[in-house]
Amino acid sequence: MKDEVVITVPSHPKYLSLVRAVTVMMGAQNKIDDTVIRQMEHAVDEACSNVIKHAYAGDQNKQIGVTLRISPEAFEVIIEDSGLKADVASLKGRGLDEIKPGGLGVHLIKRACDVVEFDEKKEKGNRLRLVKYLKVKHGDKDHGP
Amino acid sequence: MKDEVVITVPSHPKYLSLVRAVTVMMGAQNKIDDTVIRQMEHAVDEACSNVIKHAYAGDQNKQIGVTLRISPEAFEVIIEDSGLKADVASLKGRGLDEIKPGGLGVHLIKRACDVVEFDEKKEKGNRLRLVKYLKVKHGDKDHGP
Amino acid sequence: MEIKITDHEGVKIISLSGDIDMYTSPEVRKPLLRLIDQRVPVIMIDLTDVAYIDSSGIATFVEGLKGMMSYRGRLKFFGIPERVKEIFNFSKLDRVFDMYGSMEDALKS
Amino acid sequence: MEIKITDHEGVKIISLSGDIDMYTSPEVRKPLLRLIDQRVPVIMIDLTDVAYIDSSGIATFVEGLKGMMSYRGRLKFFGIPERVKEIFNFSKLDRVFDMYGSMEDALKS
Ligand SMILES: Nc1ncnc2c1ncn2[C@@H]1O[C@H](COP(=O)(O)OP(=O)(O)O)[C@@H](O)[C@H]1O
Ligand SMILES: Nc1ncnc2c1ncn2[C@@H]1O[C@H](COP(=O)(O)OP(=O)(O)O)[C@@H](O)[C@H]1O
Repeated sequence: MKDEVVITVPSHPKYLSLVRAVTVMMGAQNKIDDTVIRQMEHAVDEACSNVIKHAYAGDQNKQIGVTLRISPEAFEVIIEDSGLKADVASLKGRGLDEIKPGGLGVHLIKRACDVVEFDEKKEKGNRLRLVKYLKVKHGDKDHGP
Repeated sequence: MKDEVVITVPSHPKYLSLVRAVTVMMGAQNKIDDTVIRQMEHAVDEACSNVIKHAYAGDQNKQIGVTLRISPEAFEVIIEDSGLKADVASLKGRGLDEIKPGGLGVHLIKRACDVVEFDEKKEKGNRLRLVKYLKVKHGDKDHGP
Repeated sequence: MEIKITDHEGVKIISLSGDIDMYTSPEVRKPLLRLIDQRVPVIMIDLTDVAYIDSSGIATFVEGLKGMMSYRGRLKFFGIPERVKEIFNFSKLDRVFDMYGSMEDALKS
Repeated sequence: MEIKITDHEGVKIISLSGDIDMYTSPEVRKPLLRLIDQRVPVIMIDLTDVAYIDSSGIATFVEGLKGMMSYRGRLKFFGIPERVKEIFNFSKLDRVFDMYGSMEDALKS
Protein backbone atom coordinates (compact mmCIF):
# COMPACT_ATOMS: atom_id res chain seq x y z
CA MET A 1 0.00 0.00 0.00
CA LYS A 2 1.16 3.52 -0.76
CA ASP A 3 0.73 5.62 2.37
CA GLU A 4 -0.45 8.76 0.68
CA VAL A 5 -3.25 11.10 1.64
CA VAL A 6 -4.32 14.10 -0.44
CA ILE A 7 -6.44 16.90 0.96
CA THR A 8 -7.74 20.02 -0.74
CA VAL A 9 -9.04 22.90 1.38
CA PRO A 10 -10.22 26.46 0.68
CA SER A 11 -7.56 29.14 1.12
CA HIS A 12 -9.25 30.31 4.32
CA PRO A 13 -7.35 30.37 7.62
CA LYS A 14 -10.12 28.43 9.35
CA TYR A 15 -8.93 25.31 7.52
CA LEU A 16 -5.36 25.54 8.81
CA SER A 17 -6.22 23.59 11.96
CA LEU A 18 -7.77 20.87 9.82
CA VAL A 19 -4.62 20.57 7.71
CA ARG A 20 -2.52 20.44 10.88
CA ALA A 21 -4.72 17.70 12.32
CA VAL A 22 -4.43 15.63 9.13
CA THR A 23 -0.64 16.04 9.20
CA VAL A 24 -0.50 14.89 12.82
CA MET A 25 -2.81 11.92 12.26
CA MET A 26 -0.97 10.89 9.09
CA GLY A 27 2.22 10.72 11.14
CA ALA A 28 0.62 9.06 14.16
CA GLN A 29 -1.19 6.34 12.19
CA ASN A 30 2.11 5.52 10.53
CA LYS A 31 3.98 5.43 13.85
CA ILE A 32 6.23 8.37 13.08
CA ASP A 33 8.19 9.80 15.99
CA ASP A 34 6.24 12.50 17.79
CA THR A 35 8.99 15.13 17.48
CA VAL A 36 9.11 14.65 13.72
CA ILE A 37 5.31 14.93 13.54
CA ARG A 38 5.28 18.18 15.53
CA GLN A 39 7.93 19.72 13.31
CA MET A 40 6.15 18.72 10.12
CA GLU A 41 2.86 20.02 11.52
CA HIS A 42 4.47 23.40 12.12
CA ALA A 43 6.15 23.54 8.71
CA VAL A 44 2.92 22.66 6.90
CA ASP A 45 0.98 25.27 8.87
CA GLU A 46 3.49 28.04 8.12
CA ALA A 47 3.65 27.05 4.45
CA CYS A 48 -0.14 27.05 4.05
CA SER A 49 -0.37 30.39 5.88
CA ASN A 50 2.14 31.80 3.40
CA VAL A 51 0.07 30.52 0.48
CA ILE A 52 -2.97 32.36 1.83
CA LYS A 53 -1.06 35.56 2.64
CA HIS A 54 1.35 35.79 -0.26
CA ALA A 55 0.49 33.48 -3.17
CA TYR A 56 -3.23 34.28 -2.91
CA ALA A 57 -2.81 37.76 -1.36
CA GLY A 58 -5.56 36.99 1.12
CA ASP A 59 -8.11 35.68 -1.39
CA GLN A 60 -10.06 33.05 0.55
CA ASN A 61 -11.86 31.58 -2.46
CA LYS A 62 -8.92 29.66 -3.87
CA GLN A 63 -7.72 26.19 -3.08
CA ILE A 64 -4.70 24.67 -1.39
CA GLY A 65 -3.74 21.10 -2.20
CA VAL A 66 -1.73 19.14 0.34
CA THR A 67 -0.26 15.70 -0.42
CA LEU A 68 1.15 13.77 2.53
CA ARG A 69 3.32 10.77 1.88
CA ILE A 70 5.09 8.39 4.20
CA SER A 71 7.80 5.96 3.13
CA PRO A 72 10.33 4.06 5.23
CA GLU A 73 12.79 6.86 4.46
CA ALA A 74 10.80 10.06 4.77
CA PHE A 75 7.73 12.04 5.71
CA GLU A 76 7.06 14.22 2.67
CA VAL A 77 4.44 16.91 2.16
CA ILE A 78 3.71 18.72 -1.10
CA ILE A 79 1.77 21.97 -0.93
CA GLU A 80 0.25 23.30 -4.14
CA ASP A 81 -1.52 26.52 -5.03
CA SER A 82 -2.57 28.30 -8.20
CA GLY A 83 -1.56 31.77 -6.99
CA LEU A 84 1.27 34.21 -7.58
CA LYS A 85 4.65 32.66 -8.08
CA ALA A 86 6.88 32.90 -5.03
CA ASP A 87 9.98 34.94 -5.73
CA VAL A 88 12.41 32.38 -4.41
CA ALA A 89 15.08 35.04 -3.90
CA SER A 90 12.84 37.07 -1.55
CA LEU A 91 11.98 33.99 0.50
CA LYS A 92 14.35 35.02 3.21
CA GLY A 93 12.32 36.22 6.13
CA ARG A 94 13.72 38.84 8.46
CA GLY A 95 17.09 38.66 10.13
CA LEU A 96 16.37 36.73 13.31
CA ASP A 97 18.05 39.44 15.34
CA GLU A 98 15.67 42.16 14.23
CA ILE A 99 12.78 42.15 16.62
CA LYS A 100 9.75 42.89 14.46
CA PRO A 101 6.51 41.20 13.60
CA GLY A 102 6.59 38.97 10.53
CA GLY A 103 9.32 37.33 8.50
CA LEU A 104 9.51 34.29 10.77
CA GLY A 105 7.53 31.68 8.85
CA VAL A 106 10.19 30.80 6.30
CA HIS A 107 12.79 30.41 9.05
CA LEU A 108 10.51 28.07 10.96
CA ILE A 109 9.86 25.93 7.87
CA LYS A 110 13.56 25.65 7.10
CA ARG A 111 14.38 24.77 10.66
CA ALA A 112 11.74 22.05 10.76
CA CYS A 113 12.51 20.29 7.47
CA ASP A 114 15.47 18.61 5.82
CA VAL A 115 14.29 19.66 2.35
CA VAL A 116 12.32 22.82 1.47
CA GLU A 117 12.10 23.36 -2.26
CA PHE A 118 9.83 24.96 -4.82
CA ASP A 119 9.25 22.91 -7.95
CA GLU A 120 10.49 25.24 -10.67
CA LYS A 121 8.82 23.19 -13.38
CA LYS A 122 5.33 24.04 -12.22
CA GLU A 123 3.80 26.40 -14.79
CA LYS A 124 1.10 28.17 -12.81
CA GLY A 125 1.17 28.65 -9.08
CA ASN A 126 3.55 26.99 -6.66
CA ARG A 127 4.46 23.50 -5.60
CA LEU A 128 6.44 23.42 -2.38
CA ARG A 129 8.04 20.19 -1.25
CA LEU A 130 8.82 19.61 2.42
CA VAL A 131 10.72 16.52 3.49
CA LYS A 132 11.77 15.18 6.83
CA TYR A 133 14.03 12.16 6.66
CA LEU A 134 13.20 9.44 9.13
CA LYS A 135 15.88 7.99 11.35
CA VAL A 136 17.50 5.02 9.75
CA LYS A 137 18.40 2.11 11.99
CA HIS A 138 21.87 1.51 13.50
CA GLY A 139 22.18 5.17 14.51
CA ASP A 140 23.00 6.20 10.94
CA LYS A 141 21.94 9.83 10.93
CA ASP A 142 23.63 10.72 7.67
CA HIS A 143 20.80 10.35 5.21
CA GLY A 144 20.74 13.46 3.05
CA PRO A 145 19.60 13.22 -0.58
CA MET B 1 -16.11 30.98 -0.33
CA LYS B 2 -17.25 27.43 -1.01
CA ASP B 3 -16.83 25.42 2.15
CA GLU B 4 -15.64 22.24 0.52
CA VAL B 5 -12.84 19.91 1.54
CA VAL B 6 -11.77 16.88 -0.48
CA ILE B 7 -9.66 14.10 0.98
CA THR B 8 -8.35 10.93 -0.65
CA VAL B 9 -7.06 8.11 1.53
CA PRO B 10 -5.87 4.53 0.92
CA SER B 11 -8.54 1.86 1.42
CA HIS B 12 -6.85 0.76 4.64
CA PRO B 13 -8.74 0.77 7.94
CA LYS B 14 -5.97 2.73 9.63
CA TYR B 15 -7.17 5.81 7.73
CA LEU B 16 -10.74 5.62 9.03
CA SER B 17 -9.88 7.63 12.13
CA LEU B 18 -8.32 10.31 9.94
CA VAL B 19 -11.47 10.57 7.81
CA ARG B 20 -13.58 10.77 10.99
CA ALA B 21 -11.37 13.53 12.35
CA VAL B 22 -11.66 15.54 9.13
CA THR B 23 -15.44 15.12 9.21
CA VAL B 24 -15.60 16.35 12.80
CA MET B 25 -13.29 19.31 12.17
CA MET B 26 -15.13 20.27 8.99
CA GLY B 27 -18.31 20.49 11.04
CA ALA B 28 -16.71 22.21 14.01
CA GLN B 29 -14.90 24.89 11.99
CA ASN B 30 -18.20 25.68 10.31
CA LYS B 31 -20.07 25.82 13.63
CA ILE B 32 -22.35 22.87 12.91
CA ASP B 33 -24.30 21.49 15.85
CA ASP B 34 -22.34 18.84 17.72
CA THR B 35 -25.09 16.21 17.45
CA VAL B 36 -25.19 16.60 13.68
CA ILE B 37 -21.40 16.32 13.52
CA ARG B 38 -21.37 13.13 15.58
CA GLN B 39 -24.01 11.54 13.38
CA MET B 40 -22.24 12.46 10.17
CA GLU B 41 -18.95 11.20 11.61
CA HIS B 42 -20.56 7.84 12.28
CA ALA B 43 -22.24 7.60 8.88
CA VAL B 44 -18.99 8.45 7.05
CA ASP B 45 -17.07 5.89 9.07
CA GLU B 46 -19.57 3.11 8.37
CA ALA B 47 -19.74 4.01 4.70
CA CYS B 48 -15.95 4.01 4.29
CA SER B 49 -15.71 0.70 6.20
CA ASN B 50 -18.22 -0.76 3.74
CA VAL B 51 -16.15 0.46 0.80
CA ILE B 52 -13.10 -1.36 2.19
CA LYS B 53 -15.03 -4.54 3.06
CA HIS B 54 -17.43 -4.84 0.17
CA ALA B 55 -16.56 -2.59 -2.78
CA TYR B 56 -12.84 -3.38 -2.51
CA ALA B 57 -13.28 -6.82 -0.88
CA GLY B 58 -10.52 -6.00 1.59
CA ASP B 59 -7.98 -4.75 -0.96
CA GLN B 60 -6.03 -2.08 0.92
CA ASN B 61 -4.24 -0.68 -2.12
CA LYS B 62 -7.18 1.22 -3.58
CA GLN B 63 -8.38 4.72 -2.84
CA ILE B 64 -11.38 6.27 -1.20
CA GLY B 65 -12.34 9.83 -2.08
CA VAL B 66 -14.35 11.85 0.42
CA THR B 67 -15.82 15.26 -0.42
CA LEU B 68 -17.24 17.26 2.50
CA ARG B 69 -19.42 20.25 1.77
CA ILE B 70 -21.19 22.68 4.05
CA SER B 71 -23.88 25.07 2.93
CA PRO B 72 -26.41 27.01 4.98
CA GLU B 73 -28.88 24.19 4.27
CA ALA B 74 -26.89 21.00 4.64
CA PHE B 75 -23.82 19.05 5.62
CA GLU B 76 -23.16 16.80 2.64
CA VAL B 77 -20.53 14.12 2.19
CA ILE B 78 -19.80 12.23 -1.03
CA ILE B 79 -17.85 8.98 -0.80
CA GLU B 80 -16.34 7.57 -3.98
CA ASP B 81 -14.57 4.35 -4.80
CA SER B 82 -13.51 2.48 -7.94
CA GLY B 83 -14.53 -0.95 -6.64
CA LEU B 84 -17.36 -3.41 -7.18
CA LYS B 85 -20.73 -1.85 -7.71
CA ALA B 86 -22.96 -2.04 -4.67
CA ASP B 87 -26.07 -4.09 -5.31
CA VAL B 88 -28.49 -1.50 -4.02
CA ALA B 89 -31.16 -4.16 -3.48
CA SER B 90 -28.91 -6.14 -1.10
CA LEU B 91 -28.06 -3.02 0.90
CA LYS B 92 -30.44 -4.00 3.64
CA GLY B 93 -28.38 -5.15 6.59
CA ARG B 94 -29.80 -7.69 8.98
CA GLY B 95 -33.17 -7.50 10.64
CA LEU B 96 -32.45 -5.48 13.77
CA ASP B 97 -34.15 -8.14 15.86
CA GLU B 98 -31.78 -10.88 14.81
CA ILE B 99 -28.86 -10.80 17.19
CA LYS B 100 -25.84 -11.61 15.06
CA PRO B 101 -22.58 -9.94 14.15
CA GLY B 102 -22.66 -7.78 11.03
CA GLY B 103 -25.38 -6.19 8.98
CA LEU B 104 -25.59 -3.11 11.16
CA GLY B 105 -23.61 -0.54 9.20
CA VAL B 106 -26.26 0.30 6.63
CA HIS B 107 -28.88 0.75 9.36
CA LEU B 108 -26.60 3.14 11.23
CA ILE B 109 -25.94 5.18 8.09
CA LYS B 110 -29.64 5.46 7.30
CA ARG B 111 -30.47 6.41 10.85
CA ALA B 112 -27.82 9.14 10.90
CA CYS B 113 -28.59 10.82 7.56
CA ASP B 114 -31.55 12.48 5.87
CA VAL B 115 -30.37 11.36 2.44
CA VAL B 116 -28.40 8.18 1.63
CA GLU B 117 -28.18 7.57 -2.09
CA PHE B 118 -25.91 5.91 -4.62
CA ASP B 119 -25.35 7.89 -7.79
CA GLU B 120 -26.58 5.51 -10.48
CA LYS B 121 -24.92 7.54 -13.21
CA LYS B 122 -21.42 6.70 -12.03
CA GLU B 123 -19.90 4.29 -14.54
CA LYS B 124 -17.21 2.53 -12.56
CA GLY B 125 -17.27 2.11 -8.79
CA ASN B 126 -19.63 3.84 -6.42
CA ARG B 127 -20.54 7.36 -5.43
CA LEU B 128 -22.53 7.49 -2.20
CA ARG B 129 -24.12 10.76 -1.16
CA LEU B 130 -24.89 11.41 2.50
CA VAL B 131 -26.82 14.52 3.51
CA LYS B 132 -27.85 15.93 6.82
CA TYR B 133 -30.11 18.95 6.57
CA LEU B 134 -29.30 21.72 8.98
CA LYS B 135 -31.98 23.23 11.14
CA VAL B 136 -33.64 26.15 9.47
CA LYS B 137 -34.54 29.14 11.62
CA HIS B 138 -38.02 29.77 13.07
CA GLY B 139 -38.32 26.12 14.19
CA ASP B 140 -39.19 25.04 10.64
CA LYS B 141 -38.13 21.40 10.67
CA ASP B 142 -39.74 20.51 7.36
CA HIS B 143 -36.86 20.94 4.98
CA GLY B 144 -36.73 17.84 2.76
CA PRO B 145 -35.32 18.03 -0.75
CA MET C 1 -6.75 1.85 21.12
CA GLU C 2 -5.36 0.78 24.47
CA ILE C 3 -6.35 -2.55 25.97
CA LYS C 4 -5.68 -3.59 29.56
CA ILE C 5 -6.68 -6.92 31.02
CA THR C 6 -6.95 -7.34 34.78
CA ASP C 7 -8.03 -10.20 37.02
CA HIS C 8 -10.43 -9.82 39.94
CA GLU C 9 -10.51 -13.22 41.64
CA GLY C 10 -11.10 -15.09 38.42
CA VAL C 11 -13.25 -12.42 36.80
CA LYS C 12 -11.41 -10.97 33.80
CA ILE C 13 -11.83 -7.29 33.05
CA ILE C 14 -10.95 -5.95 29.60
CA SER C 15 -10.53 -2.17 29.83
CA LEU C 16 -10.62 -0.38 26.51
CA SER C 17 -9.72 3.19 25.70
CA GLY C 18 -9.90 5.13 22.46
CA ASP C 19 -11.96 4.49 19.35
CA ILE C 20 -13.32 1.07 18.40
CA ASP C 21 -13.55 0.92 14.61
CA MET C 22 -12.75 -1.48 11.79
CA TYR C 23 -9.03 -0.87 12.37
CA THR C 24 -8.98 -1.39 16.12
CA SER C 25 -11.77 -3.93 16.68
CA PRO C 26 -9.52 -6.87 15.69
CA GLU C 27 -7.29 -5.81 18.61
CA VAL C 28 -10.29 -6.12 20.92
CA ARG C 29 -11.47 -9.37 19.36
CA LYS C 30 -8.21 -11.21 19.87
CA PRO C 31 -7.94 -11.12 23.70
CA LEU C 32 -11.72 -11.49 24.04
CA LEU C 33 -11.82 -14.69 21.97
CA ARG C 34 -8.74 -15.98 23.77
CA LEU C 35 -10.46 -15.65 27.15
CA ILE C 36 -13.57 -17.28 25.72
CA ASP C 37 -11.44 -20.15 24.40
CA GLN C 38 -10.26 -20.62 27.99
CA ARG C 39 -13.93 -20.71 29.03
CA VAL C 40 -13.49 -17.90 31.52
CA PRO C 41 -16.88 -17.83 33.32
CA VAL C 42 -17.20 -14.04 33.72
CA ILE C 43 -15.69 -11.44 31.38
CA MET C 44 -16.35 -7.75 31.95
CA ILE C 45 -15.77 -5.04 29.38
CA ASP C 46 -14.88 -1.61 30.77
CA LEU C 47 -15.98 1.01 28.24
CA THR C 48 -15.36 4.09 30.43
CA ASP C 49 -12.69 5.54 28.13
CA VAL C 50 -14.18 4.54 24.80
CA ALA C 51 -14.85 7.66 22.76
CA TYR C 52 -16.35 5.98 19.71
CA ILE C 53 -17.72 2.62 18.60
CA ASP C 54 -18.96 1.55 15.19
CA SER C 55 -20.65 -1.54 13.81
CA SER C 56 -17.41 -3.53 13.73
CA GLY C 57 -17.08 -3.04 17.49
CA ILE C 58 -20.68 -4.09 18.02
CA ALA C 59 -20.09 -7.16 15.84
CA THR C 60 -17.08 -8.07 17.98
CA PHE C 61 -19.12 -7.93 21.18
CA VAL C 62 -22.00 -9.90 19.64
CA GLU C 63 -19.51 -12.55 18.56
CA GLY C 64 -18.12 -12.63 22.11
CA LEU C 65 -21.59 -12.93 23.61
CA LYS C 66 -22.47 -15.84 21.34
CA GLY C 67 -19.19 -17.56 22.19
CA MET C 68 -19.85 -17.24 25.93
CA MET C 69 -23.44 -18.42 25.64
CA SER C 70 -22.10 -21.75 24.36
CA TYR C 71 -20.73 -22.52 27.86
CA ARG C 72 -23.11 -20.32 29.84
CA GLY C 73 -20.41 -17.76 30.61
CA ARG C 74 -21.38 -14.17 31.37
CA LEU C 75 -20.29 -11.11 29.41
CA LYS C 76 -20.88 -7.85 31.31
CA PHE C 77 -20.37 -4.26 30.28
CA PHE C 78 -19.81 -1.27 32.54
CA GLY C 79 -18.89 2.43 32.33
CA ILE C 80 -20.81 2.78 29.09
CA PRO C 81 -20.59 6.33 27.70
CA GLU C 82 -23.82 7.86 26.40
CA ARG C 83 -22.68 7.72 22.81
CA VAL C 84 -21.91 4.01 23.04
CA LYS C 85 -25.10 3.20 24.93
CA GLU C 86 -27.05 4.91 22.20
CA ILE C 87 -25.62 2.55 19.57
CA PHE C 88 -26.26 -0.46 21.82
CA ASN C 89 -29.89 0.63 22.14
CA PHE C 90 -30.37 1.27 18.45
CA SER C 91 -28.90 -2.17 17.66
CA LYS C 92 -31.37 -3.64 20.18
CA LEU C 93 -28.44 -5.09 22.04
CA ASP C 94 -29.52 -3.44 25.29
CA ARG C 95 -31.91 -6.41 25.53
CA VAL C 96 -29.16 -9.04 25.38
CA PHE C 97 -26.12 -7.26 26.80
CA ASP C 98 -25.64 -7.20 30.60
CA MET C 99 -24.95 -3.54 31.33
CA TYR C 100 -23.91 -1.91 34.62
CA GLY C 101 -23.05 1.58 35.77
CA SER C 102 -19.85 0.78 37.64
CA MET C 103 -17.34 -2.02 38.05
CA GLU C 104 -18.63 -2.61 41.59
CA ASP C 105 -22.20 -3.10 40.35
CA ALA C 106 -21.00 -5.46 37.64
CA LEU C 107 -18.91 -7.50 40.08
CA LYS C 108 -21.75 -7.76 42.61
CA SER C 109 -24.45 -9.02 40.28
CA MET D 1 -9.35 29.58 20.83
CA GLU D 2 -10.73 30.72 24.16
CA ILE D 3 -9.74 34.09 25.58
CA LYS D 4 -10.40 35.21 29.14
CA ILE D 5 -9.40 38.58 30.54
CA THR D 6 -9.13 39.09 34.29
CA ASP D 7 -8.03 42.00 36.44
CA HIS D 8 -5.61 41.67 39.37
CA GLU D 9 -5.53 45.13 41.00
CA GLY D 10 -4.95 46.89 37.72
CA VAL D 11 -2.81 44.20 36.16
CA LYS D 12 -4.66 42.68 33.20
CA ILE D 13 -4.23 38.98 32.55
CA ILE D 14 -5.12 37.57 29.13
CA SER D 15 -5.56 33.80 29.46
CA LEU D 16 -5.48 31.92 26.17
CA SER D 17 -6.37 28.35 25.44
CA GLY D 18 -6.20 26.32 22.25
CA ASP D 19 -4.13 26.89 19.12
CA ILE D 20 -2.78 30.29 18.08
CA ASP D 21 -2.54 30.35 14.30
CA MET D 22 -3.34 32.69 11.42
CA TYR D 23 -7.06 32.10 12.03
CA THR D 24 -7.12 32.71 15.77
CA SER D 25 -4.33 35.25 16.27
CA PRO D 26 -6.57 38.18 15.21
CA GLU D 27 -8.80 37.18 18.15
CA VAL D 28 -5.80 37.54 20.45
CA ARG D 29 -4.62 40.74 18.83
CA LYS D 30 -7.88 42.62 19.30
CA PRO D 31 -8.14 42.62 23.12
CA LEU D 32 -4.36 42.99 23.45
CA LEU D 33 -4.25 46.14 21.31
CA ARG D 34 -7.35 47.47 23.06
CA LEU D 35 -5.62 47.23 26.46
CA ILE D 36 -2.50 48.82 24.99
CA ASP D 37 -4.63 51.65 23.61
CA GLN D 38 -5.80 52.20 27.17
CA ARG D 39 -2.14 52.30 28.22
CA VAL D 40 -2.56 49.56 30.78
CA PRO D 41 0.82 49.52 32.57
CA VAL D 42 1.14 45.75 33.05
CA ILE D 43 -0.37 43.10 30.79
CA MET D 44 0.28 39.42 31.43
CA ILE D 45 -0.31 36.65 28.93
CA ASP D 46 -1.19 33.25 30.40
CA LEU D 47 -0.11 30.58 27.91
CA THR D 48 -0.73 27.55 30.17
CA ASP D 49 -3.40 26.06 27.92
CA VAL D 50 -1.92 26.97 24.56
CA ALA D 51 -1.25 23.80 22.58
CA TYR D 52 0.25 25.41 19.51
CA ILE D 53 1.63 28.75 18.33
CA ASP D 54 2.87 29.72 14.90
CA SER D 55 4.57 32.78 13.45
CA SER D 56 1.33 34.78 13.32
CA GLY D 57 1.00 34.37 17.09
CA ILE D 58 4.60 35.43 17.60
CA ALA D 59 4.00 38.45 15.34
CA THR D 60 1.00 39.42 17.47
CA PHE D 61 3.03 39.35 20.67
CA VAL D 62 5.91 41.28 19.07
CA GLU D 63 3.42 43.92 17.94
CA GLY D 64 2.04 44.07 21.49
CA LEU D 65 5.51 44.40 22.98
CA LYS D 66 6.38 47.26 20.63
CA GLY D 67 3.11 48.99 21.45
CA MET D 68 3.77 48.77 25.18
CA MET D 69 7.36 49.94 24.87
CA SER D 70 6.02 53.25 23.54
CA TYR D 71 4.66 54.09 27.00
CA ARG D 72 7.05 51.94 29.04
CA GLY D 73 4.37 49.40 29.86
CA ARG D 74 5.33 45.82 30.69
CA LEU D 75 4.22 42.72 28.81
CA LYS D 76 4.81 39.51 30.78
CA PHE D 77 4.29 35.87 29.84
CA PHE D 78 3.73 32.92 32.16
CA GLY D 79 2.80 29.24 32.04
CA ILE D 80 4.73 28.81 28.82
CA PRO D 81 4.51 25.22 27.50
CA GLU D 82 7.74 23.66 26.24
CA ARG D 83 6.59 23.73 22.62
CA VAL D 84 5.82 27.45 22.78
CA LYS D 85 9.03 28.30 24.65
CA GLU D 86 10.96 26.52 21.96
CA ILE D 87 9.53 28.83 19.28
CA PHE D 88 10.17 31.89 21.47
CA ASN D 89 13.81 30.80 21.82
CA PHE D 90 14.27 30.08 18.13
CA SER D 91 12.81 33.49 17.27
CA LYS D 92 15.28 35.03 19.76
CA LEU D 93 12.34 36.52 21.59
CA ASP D 94 13.43 34.95 24.87
CA ARG D 95 15.82 37.91 25.04
CA VAL D 96 13.08 40.55 24.84
CA PHE D 97 10.03 38.81 26.30
CA ASP D 98 9.57 38.82 30.09
CA MET D 99 8.88 35.18 30.89
CA TYR D 100 7.84 33.63 34.22
CA GLY D 101 6.97 30.17 35.45
CA SER D 102 3.79 31.02 37.32
CA MET D 103 1.28 33.83 37.67
CA GLU D 104 2.57 34.50 41.19
CA ASP D 105 6.14 34.95 39.94
CA ALA D 106 4.93 37.23 37.17
CA LEU D 107 2.86 39.34 39.57
CA LYS D 108 5.69 39.66 42.10
CA SER D 109 8.39 40.85 39.73
N1 LIG E 1 4.03 30.95 -0.71
C1 LIG E 1 4.62 32.15 -0.96
N2 LIG E 1 4.38 32.77 -2.11
C2 LIG E 1 4.97 33.95 -2.39
N3 LIG E 1 5.81 34.61 -1.53
C3 LIG E 1 6.08 34.04 -0.36
C4 LIG E 1 5.50 32.79 0.00
N4 LIG E 1 5.95 32.46 1.23
C5 LIG E 1 6.76 33.46 1.63
N5 LIG E 1 6.86 34.43 0.68
C6 LIG E 1 7.71 35.65 0.76
O1 LIG E 1 8.74 35.43 1.74
C7 LIG E 1 8.68 36.43 2.77
C8 LIG E 1 9.02 35.81 4.12
O2 LIG E 1 7.97 34.94 4.52
P1 LIG E 1 7.74 34.62 6.04
O3 LIG E 1 9.07 34.27 6.65
O4 LIG E 1 6.70 33.58 6.14
O5 LIG E 1 7.28 35.97 6.71
P2 LIG E 1 5.92 36.81 6.57
O6 LIG E 1 4.94 35.93 5.88
O7 LIG E 1 5.58 37.10 7.99
O8 LIG E 1 6.29 38.02 5.77
C9 LIG E 1 7.27 36.98 2.70
O9 LIG E 1 7.19 38.29 3.18
C10 LIG E 1 6.96 36.87 1.20
O10 LIG E 1 7.49 37.97 0.51
N1 LIG F 1 -20.12 -0.01 -0.39
C1 LIG F 1 -20.71 -1.21 -0.61
N2 LIG F 1 -20.49 -1.87 -1.75
C2 LIG F 1 -21.06 -3.06 -1.99
N3 LIG F 1 -21.90 -3.68 -1.13
C3 LIG F 1 -22.16 -3.09 0.05
C4 LIG F 1 -21.59 -1.83 0.36
N4 LIG F 1 -22.04 -1.47 1.59
C5 LIG F 1 -22.83 -2.47 1.99
N5 LIG F 1 -22.93 -3.44 1.08
C6 LIG F 1 -23.77 -4.68 1.19
O1 LIG F 1 -24.79 -4.44 2.16
C7 LIG F 1 -24.74 -5.41 3.21
C8 LIG F 1 -25.09 -4.77 4.55
O2 LIG F 1 -24.05 -3.88 4.94
P1 LIG F 1 -23.81 -3.52 6.46
O3 LIG F 1 -25.14 -3.17 7.04
O4 LIG F 1 -22.76 -2.50 6.54
O5 LIG F 1 -23.35 -4.87 7.14
P2 LIG F 1 -22.00 -5.71 7.02
O6 LIG F 1 -21.00 -4.84 6.31
O7 LIG F 1 -21.66 -5.96 8.44
O8 LIG F 1 -22.37 -6.93 6.24
C9 LIG F 1 -23.34 -5.98 3.16
O9 LIG F 1 -23.25 -7.29 3.67
C10 LIG F 1 -23.02 -5.89 1.66
O10 LIG F 1 -23.56 -7.02 0.99
